[in-house]
Amino acid sequence: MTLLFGGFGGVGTPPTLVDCLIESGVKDVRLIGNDAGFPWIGIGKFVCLKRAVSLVASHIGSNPIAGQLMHDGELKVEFSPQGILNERIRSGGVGLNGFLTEIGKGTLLAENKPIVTIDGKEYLYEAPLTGDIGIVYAKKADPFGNLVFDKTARNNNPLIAMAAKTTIAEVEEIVEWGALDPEEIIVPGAYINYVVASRGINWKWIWEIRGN
Amino acid sequence: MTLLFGGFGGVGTPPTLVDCLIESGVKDVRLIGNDAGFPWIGIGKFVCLKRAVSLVASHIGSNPIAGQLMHDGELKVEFSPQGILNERIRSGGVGLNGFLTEIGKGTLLAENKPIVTIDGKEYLYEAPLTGDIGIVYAKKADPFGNLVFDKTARNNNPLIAMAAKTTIAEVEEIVEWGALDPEEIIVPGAYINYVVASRGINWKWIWEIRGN
Amino acid sequence: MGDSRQLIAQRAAKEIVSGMIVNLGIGIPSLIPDYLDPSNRVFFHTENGLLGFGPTPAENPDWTLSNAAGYPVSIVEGGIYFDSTISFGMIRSGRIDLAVLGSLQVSAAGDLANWIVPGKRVPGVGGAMELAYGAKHLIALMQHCEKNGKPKIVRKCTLPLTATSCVKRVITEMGVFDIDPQHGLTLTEVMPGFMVSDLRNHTEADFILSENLNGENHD
Amino acid sequence: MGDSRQLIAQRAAKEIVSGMIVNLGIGIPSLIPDYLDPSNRVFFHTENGLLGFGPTPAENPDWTLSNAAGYPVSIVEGGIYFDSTISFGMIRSGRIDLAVLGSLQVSAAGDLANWIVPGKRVPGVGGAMELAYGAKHLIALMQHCEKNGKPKIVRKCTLPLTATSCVKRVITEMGVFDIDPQHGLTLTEVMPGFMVSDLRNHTEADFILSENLNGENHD
Repeated sequence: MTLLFGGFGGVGTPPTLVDCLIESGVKDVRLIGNDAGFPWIGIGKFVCLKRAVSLVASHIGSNPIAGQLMHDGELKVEFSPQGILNERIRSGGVGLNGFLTEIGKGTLLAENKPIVTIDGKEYLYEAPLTGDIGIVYAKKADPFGNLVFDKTARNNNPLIAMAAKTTIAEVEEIVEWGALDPEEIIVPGAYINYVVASRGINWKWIWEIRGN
Repeated sequence: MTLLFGGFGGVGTPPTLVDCLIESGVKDVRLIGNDAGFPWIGIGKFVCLKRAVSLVASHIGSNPIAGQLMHDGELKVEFSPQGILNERIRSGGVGLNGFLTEIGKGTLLAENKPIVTIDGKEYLYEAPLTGDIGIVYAKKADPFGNLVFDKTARNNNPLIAMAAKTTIAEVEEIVEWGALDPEEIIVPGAYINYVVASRGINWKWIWEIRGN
Repeated sequence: MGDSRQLIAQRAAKEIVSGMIVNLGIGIPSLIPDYLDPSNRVFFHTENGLLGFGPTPAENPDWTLSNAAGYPVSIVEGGIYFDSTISFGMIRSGRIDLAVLGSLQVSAAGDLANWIVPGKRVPGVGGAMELAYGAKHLIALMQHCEKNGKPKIVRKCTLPLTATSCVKRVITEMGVFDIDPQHGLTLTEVMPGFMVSDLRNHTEADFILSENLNGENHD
Repeated sequence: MGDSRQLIAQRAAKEIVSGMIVNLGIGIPSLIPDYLDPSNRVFFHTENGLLGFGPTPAENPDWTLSNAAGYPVSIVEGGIYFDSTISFGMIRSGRIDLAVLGSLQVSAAGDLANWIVPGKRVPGVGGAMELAYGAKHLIALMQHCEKNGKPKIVRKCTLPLTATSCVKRVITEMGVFDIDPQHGLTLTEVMPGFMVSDLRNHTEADFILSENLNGENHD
């Protein structure tokens, strides 16, 4: 199973759905998301259980255990520049077949990537990313699954929501038909298959532990 | 000069800026936008003056004069499927170098387009579009140029706003710093160079003439 | 014939059930909403950037709330505005349950031609190619023949294609056909007043008869 | 040396003027805001999806309002939230006036290495490659030498690159260098307490002296 997860350093990663994932016993999961969270935050909790076989991410700096698993060959990590990763997920989500970019040319991350020449100039080809299941976190959903987000907890959630075959949204509040302003909805319900109520954040943030 | 214009059938095309364009006397303009408007609506007013040399659009069906100019060789028209056109503008606006798609394969619109083969499968390459000047229409702007839109008058304006070197937003209302909800802003002011107050729609819509 | 257009729209309306996300093309498909049960919760999608539009308001139409043809509409509860990239992302990635498009020709293999008549009409393709590519289910509506009597359901399209192998069902004033890769073109319904022989006479492509076809229409 | 980091940040703060859109990387660049005049209207961009963030609130920090490092911030008037594709679209398309990044090595040609030390730290690249590619102006901050004294301004980077020919200015606790394709590496300022000879001794790459360089620092 390929699982796309929303969130940036755990902010915007759905805590209740991560716990469901852990409780489900699922393993051999191919993960796609911005990062590996922290060992006790976000997707990090799942990664540390060694139940992911691979991760496509922009960095794993905040989760040293993920780094150790990668080093030990227990977790295959593919690094993608952060914005390129977001665009690859978006490309899958909007039904396109990848894109060309100069970002990463001449670096380690260009290795194994197809080179496409257009008008005599070379670009890297970046493949679209999609998944079987997408888990996202939002502030509110209506019964159609329309989503609004909360400040920077939006981050990559709108892209993740579009790119999975089946998307589950964990929300702080489920509201009635017509309760959301149609102008401020970020993700149309057409992309959302299930909505679940959040049980709330059940971890301490790094700044709660270390101070600001 | 390449000019990108927002709007869909004239809805969301900035009326005051189109008049400025006409009054400016500029000619030999390369236009990029969804369509050719109607002869008396939106960009159509400018197109009918024969001051555009080319147009990239998804259709010109609502402007028979544009069709005649194309037929007479006075306006070079490149048709792009509507969503592909939007993505080409977006690709330019977000600093990517075009994308691959299957849309249009095996059709007239695939002619002259580069074919890129990835994993044995052929895709059309769609080039990014950018422009010197972009003109968009929005409901409100604050002094930074943050924009909010009005219902379906949003359409392709957010993409156009990102894809031009210099973008001018025509708005119904200019509001104070802090007057816009940061959650509902659609286009960040970072993309907007100038804001002008609209003098309002100065044409009759087709449904006002023909009835609904 | 205005009447046959209404008949086609009325029949096509039966394809739409509550909960669906539907895109209706210009021409005959735009007549469909008149034949729908208003109690159904159907989300109509329009390319310019709205999912969940309702009828034209009786009073005070608003130019900033319009469909892809530029005519005023309303928005239903749960409807959403978005920009054109989201609108087409939704189409290409298969979030449109049903697209109903007007058509110029449909081939037995489901190829669709509906955007250009060379030398005559060159309006441009609009969103048709993407709807043909991305909609989960695509129904083509058209009058069975051209004004000069020439069949429009053909072995191979002579007009430039919109997309290949995309049409799943064709509805005309004479009948309903399904198209699938295994069985090809299959006549599934004969419209009132017509016989299978009429369809044979006015359809260029070969077709088989559905087992479920009402016997009374056989000759 | 905490002190030299603060000195670098203090000097770098002078690069930021009112009206700029600025992205500050992690490490030394994150210390810069302490040295800015708060009356300046600077829009700070953070990759996770916010343009216009302000200081950490003194009370009631909000986990849904944070910077790319996950720490709480505030939002200024005119600030905007957006998704990560808009965030990086802004970067790649040149809407960031200035990016200030921490660095491991910078070459005389402006090549930047700041994301990986093979065999040691493999945190991943984050947004550095795109900032290096897209920002209108890129300043690299670093302590002049490694702990073992090895120079970090080098002829050719030995660490894996983030991007080539992207750094326009380098600020260390010893001096400020400009890099441009025509003149290469140019020393433009010597920091208090150092002489040009100190910089010659601790810089691997060759450099020329700016005409505007303050004479008193010459040996």
